[in-house]
Amino acid sequence: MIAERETRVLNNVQAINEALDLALAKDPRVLLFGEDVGTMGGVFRASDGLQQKYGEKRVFDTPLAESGIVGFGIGLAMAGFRPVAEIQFAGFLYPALDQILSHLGRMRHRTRGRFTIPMVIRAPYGGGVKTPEQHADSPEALLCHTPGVKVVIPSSPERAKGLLLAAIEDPDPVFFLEAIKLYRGVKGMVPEGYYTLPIGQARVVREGQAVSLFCYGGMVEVCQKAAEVAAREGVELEVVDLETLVPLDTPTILESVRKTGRAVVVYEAMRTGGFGAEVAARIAEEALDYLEAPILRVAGWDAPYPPFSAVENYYRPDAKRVLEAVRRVLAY
Amino acid sequence: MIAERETRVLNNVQAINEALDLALAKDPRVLLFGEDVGTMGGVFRASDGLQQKYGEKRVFDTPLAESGIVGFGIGLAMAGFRPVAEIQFAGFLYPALDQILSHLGRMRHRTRGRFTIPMVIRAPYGGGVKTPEQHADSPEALLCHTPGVKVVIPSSPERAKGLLLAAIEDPDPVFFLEAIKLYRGVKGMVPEGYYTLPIGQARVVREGQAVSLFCYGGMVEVCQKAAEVAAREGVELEVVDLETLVPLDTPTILESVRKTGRAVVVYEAMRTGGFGAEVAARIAEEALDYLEAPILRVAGWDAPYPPFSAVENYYRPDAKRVLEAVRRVLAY
Amino acid sequence: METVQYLDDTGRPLRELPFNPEELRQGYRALRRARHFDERALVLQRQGRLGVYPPFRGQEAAQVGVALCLQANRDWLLPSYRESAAALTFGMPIHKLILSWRADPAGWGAPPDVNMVQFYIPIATQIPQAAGVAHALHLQGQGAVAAVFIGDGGTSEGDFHEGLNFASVFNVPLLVTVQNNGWAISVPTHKQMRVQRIALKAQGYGIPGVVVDGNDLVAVWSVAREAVARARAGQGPTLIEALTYRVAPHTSSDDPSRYRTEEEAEQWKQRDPILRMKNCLLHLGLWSEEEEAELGEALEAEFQAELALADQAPEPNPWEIVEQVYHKMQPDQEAAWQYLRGEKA
Amino acid sequence: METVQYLDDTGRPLRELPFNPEELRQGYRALRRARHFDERALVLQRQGRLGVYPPFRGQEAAQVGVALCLQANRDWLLPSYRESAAALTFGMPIHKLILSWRADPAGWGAPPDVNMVQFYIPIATQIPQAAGVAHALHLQGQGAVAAVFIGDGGTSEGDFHEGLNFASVFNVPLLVTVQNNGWAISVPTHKQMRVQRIALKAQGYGIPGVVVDGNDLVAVWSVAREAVARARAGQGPTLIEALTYRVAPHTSSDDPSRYRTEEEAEQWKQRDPILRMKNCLLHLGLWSEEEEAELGEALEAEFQAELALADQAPEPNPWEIVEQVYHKMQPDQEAAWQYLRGEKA
Ligand SMILES: Cc1ncc(C[n+]2csc(CCOP(=O)(O)OP(=O)(O)O)c2C)c(N)n1
Ligand SMILES: Cc1ncc(C[n+]2csc(CCOP(=O)(O)OP(=O)(O)O)c2C)c(N)n1
Ligand SMILES: [Mg+2]
Ligand SMILES: [Mg+2]
Repeated sequence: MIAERETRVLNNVQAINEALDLALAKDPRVLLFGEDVGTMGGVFRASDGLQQKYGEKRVFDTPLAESGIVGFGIGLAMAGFRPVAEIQFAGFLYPALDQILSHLGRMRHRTRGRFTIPMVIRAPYGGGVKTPEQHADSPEALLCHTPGVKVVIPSSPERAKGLLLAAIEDPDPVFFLEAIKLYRGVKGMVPEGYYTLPIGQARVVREGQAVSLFCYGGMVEVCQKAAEVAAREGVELEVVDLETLVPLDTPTILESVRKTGRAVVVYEAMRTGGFGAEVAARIAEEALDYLEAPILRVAGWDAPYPPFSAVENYYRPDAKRVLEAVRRVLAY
Repeated sequence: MIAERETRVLNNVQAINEALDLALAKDPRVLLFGEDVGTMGGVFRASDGLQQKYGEKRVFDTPLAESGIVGFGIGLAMAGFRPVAEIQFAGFLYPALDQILSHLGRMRHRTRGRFTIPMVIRAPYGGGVKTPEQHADSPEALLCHTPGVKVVIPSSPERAKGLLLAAIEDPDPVFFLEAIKLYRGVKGMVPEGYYTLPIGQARVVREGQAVSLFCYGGMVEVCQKAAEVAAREGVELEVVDLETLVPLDTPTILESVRKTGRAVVVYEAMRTGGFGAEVAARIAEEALDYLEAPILRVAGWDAPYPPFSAVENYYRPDAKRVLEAVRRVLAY
Repeated sequence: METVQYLDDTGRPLRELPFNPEELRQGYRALRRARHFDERALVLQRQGRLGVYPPFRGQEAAQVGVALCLQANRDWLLPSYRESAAALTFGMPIHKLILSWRADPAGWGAPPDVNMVQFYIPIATQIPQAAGVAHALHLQGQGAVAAVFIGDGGTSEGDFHEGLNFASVFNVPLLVTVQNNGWAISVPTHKQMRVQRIALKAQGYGIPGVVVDGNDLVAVWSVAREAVARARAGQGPTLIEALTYRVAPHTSSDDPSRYRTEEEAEQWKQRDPILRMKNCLLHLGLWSEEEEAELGEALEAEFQAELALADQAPEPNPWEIVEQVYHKMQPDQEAAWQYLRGEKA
Repeated sequence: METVQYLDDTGRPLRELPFNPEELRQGYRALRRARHFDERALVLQRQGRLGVYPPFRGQEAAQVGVALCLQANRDWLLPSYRESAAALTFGMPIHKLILSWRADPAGWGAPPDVNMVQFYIPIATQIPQAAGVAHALHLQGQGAVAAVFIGDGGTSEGDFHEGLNFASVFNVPLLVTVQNNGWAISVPTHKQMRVQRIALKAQGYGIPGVVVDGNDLVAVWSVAREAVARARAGQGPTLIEALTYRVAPHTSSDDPSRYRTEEEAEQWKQRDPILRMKNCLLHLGLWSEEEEAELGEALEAEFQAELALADQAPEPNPWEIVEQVYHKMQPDQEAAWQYLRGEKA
């Protein structure tokens, strides 16, 4: 069905803006808010033009307070709205973690379904564009260790649009993390009109027999680049875009490992305790017999993301480091 | 040296109280504070009698604000003190996560060592004693994914005392999580006087050839119990108390796996994204060839810790569930 | 700041009361009902038939006075653990409250016609949420209001500040009642804040702040009624500081002798809100000891009937642990559910 | 609330100035030095020789006035990203500032005799930390004070509240200066808070709150001097609201035309703090255009010398990423370090 639609080339910000626009048009319960979301249309312009179009009641600026933003959204959601909040950078989710860990994902459970939180929290995350301190953080692992929330990280404009619309329709709280590097760095054909894509499914974005690369968000293009280089040498890498981290599509991961026998997990957050550890642990738990080599992780180092652009590319995994891991598992 | 000292039987709270007392006596820079820490001596009595002994300047109550407590401590530490803060329950660390993630572990890095945070944050954690909502949370994975902090979780009075004194001496921020279940539930011989135990070392607390159980804090007694039951059936389990989660003592973990060929990781936090995933990932990365069975995890379910006592024992791993996993890896 | 008061310490009216006789009698009955619940709950707790229980003895007027102004199926209540009296008066069935403090999930969801969010355990998180609920009510345009409670200690948390700021910026229909009961567990108010009156903080948000004698039902009720009327009329939030005292321990696990004197509690017992209201009614000739006895019996009968209901609730099943985590069970919960049903090896 | 002012909008003294001529000249030079830095920094930024840079044009007096009251090797400064002028005046060498905004780690650590914590990027976290630093200074008993800055937007964060509460409860020697520049990126102050004056918030903490014309160096300086004296004397914290305006964009990446009018900025340019102070000196006969020219040259010479120093700093090495994470490298950092040194396969 989506395949039949007209498509246009959009970048990720445009695709997200379009999804927000369509959601506001479709459902009067949808409200958009956050710091600089209204008049300015967001620091990355994700909500550009939407306040003008839908008015200040539906699209509005909030005070500079992330816990307030999330708590306010929880209240709006409990009382019948469909809040879509923007946190300006994922590294600024931290002041809101109490609301997130204590209530966002627990409200349904602690009220036995009497109150639910159909809320979406969008936040740009990750590095690669020389941002200041804390502006390149990748805190997805913290969110994934929170009961009752979903975590979605798209890697292309088409996916971003459909997944964001699905997230807004979802009856549970969804984190929607958007790789800053891909905002304008990636363009793609995007179907027109309203469509949703399923949350909870991983995608094989490139098939291969040699090694499975598991990745998401900003690391998908890095892995695809690595796969292209490897292909030139005759090595076919399989690239699996996890897309939804929670609930994780374990079957697709296992299927890929069963086929290739080799797994490399790639993420840009700091290595220890990163979400890639969960992926590795699931493979080690359920596909051990198929493994022909250790499960390697290529990740950020156990250090703050370096705000000095000169060396950020040594922190953030790139195709070179992915290929080193690939060589190691192949040589094993 | 410690072996030569007089010992007495203490429970964990008493051991911790003794460590705090000794630290206050030894180093005038040590300050103790938190909610109800002063007059009342803490809700678990960990600082009982210390305000009377050292005065209100050294041991004091703070306003009810965890971000304030941690931020205040960071300031005290930067300016030359050795703050030891208590957060009343680990589930109430959440409001402080911004201070923790943004600064506690990053200050040394972001000032190139000009300012450092020799601070200890103590918090009771975990379940097993029928506490209200959020009072049984185990958020260690969040802390372990924070650059620049150390995370220590003792499992016996002797270890608690020596590790807490080491934490207070440590030039970097240390989280010291104390299993509520063990506060009065476990007693042991504790050497008198001042001694420290090394941070960063795992301990084999029971040797065995069949399966390695990796655990920490409140799960150590659960694993030891499982090992006793298994021993009666002639199966010798090795129990490794990780004790320090960050920096993790990977060599001891790998050595154990190389010996037994089988690993079960046990933790009471929710399974997805728990610290056990990191342990499993490291084994899958560095000891694959020695594995004779999948690495299993026995953990809390992906749901909030149930505050209704009637079923908490179905959430929190017990010897029965550990033994089920042991049987699975042995039958593999 | 002036403290709003209608009754003197013995209960004698200081001036004309802004409620009619039937209202005053209704208010007293609500107070007595709350006290009755608290007393019975403590007994249940001692019998091991309740979990940790946070009593509210001494604070009945502060809670009941606000709840009397609300309609359960229209307005919203976001209480902290201390507000069983507000919950009860608002319309939460007693058996639900018992189950709730039994930590039985059957007690967690308010009935469909009672807009009460389950008691908040982490301190202050309810304030921004209440601002959000109130903003929703405002957008829905039905003149409904939200009411939220917090303690003196709770005002120190960042969420108190952020919530009040959101509430004031969006001018939402919200009552924020701070029960200043002098203590946050063992920490006295003067170590919690330097300011003498919490209501002064309202000035930092550009909203009205009122100090009220929290042990004077008439005073709390009338202040709350005005605030609710203002809120319904679109005039925004109000901060109410109710000066009161927690006569009982912090919770059933607490030992107040570790931090405060018996005399202090004794002094406050003299200002008991129920005694004061009863004396007020007696003074006005609106109440008799016969009615008192009848009321006592009726409350006991009600409580026992509700207790029986609560006791009938089945024990929670282990697999409920992973239910209601998502609207539809996801694979990881499903696997756990299967295990907990004993269907997995 | 009254706004403390010493100079009228053109710079003419409204009353007797509480500083002697040499002080006034020193103050002006500090202002000019700050402006010079800001202008040069923006040029460097446009040349690609600086990272994202947050200019402070228009806010010099609000920062310099406070910093002039502090001693770098005794007192402490905890600035947000906006406070390069305060940092400079406090004693941070220009080359360090350049390196810092170049996001070069060589710029991050203040010299041993300058107690400045690296610019804070997350909003408001510095406030509780400053309370802690100030409490430490108090305990150390040397009469030192801490000074912390925040913006109007920053006051909405919970940490602002928690920090002020701690500061007031522990009565610490702290100056909290809020630079109310009318905007938090694109959000105007009236959407940020309902209250007209941020200094009113001080009443909620029981501490003095002062509103000052933030473009009037004499006013800021004198208010800060009093607050510092109070703090040194053990009389606790002060909240200073400096009314000012960010004439420049939020940062070098911002486009203010998306949210505000050119006229607004133009009006504020008329009240330029440097112009006002210069006019004040000229009016008092304490300054000449010759001195002005000399000062300009001296500042440029200083800047160029410092820039040369900054440019000499070696490029950061990749392995520095994992250095200074712990006092001693731990195994995971060690492994990364080895890899980054290229010594690992
Ligand atoms: C975020 C958080 N921190 C700490 C606690 C532990 N705690 C529970 S009640 C309490 C004191 C609350 O005092 P106050 O707000 O005055 O309310 P009161 O109990 O007096 O009604 C504390 C510290 C908590 N529940 N949540
Ligand atoms: C916790 C946090 N949230 C959001 C941001 C993004 N941000 C940077 S500056 C800014 C506006 C700050 O406004 P204000 O406090 O008035 O200071 P000003 O920039 O005007 O000096 C925002 C929202 C941040 N740095 N930290
Ligand atoms: Mg209280
Ligand atoms: Mg501003």
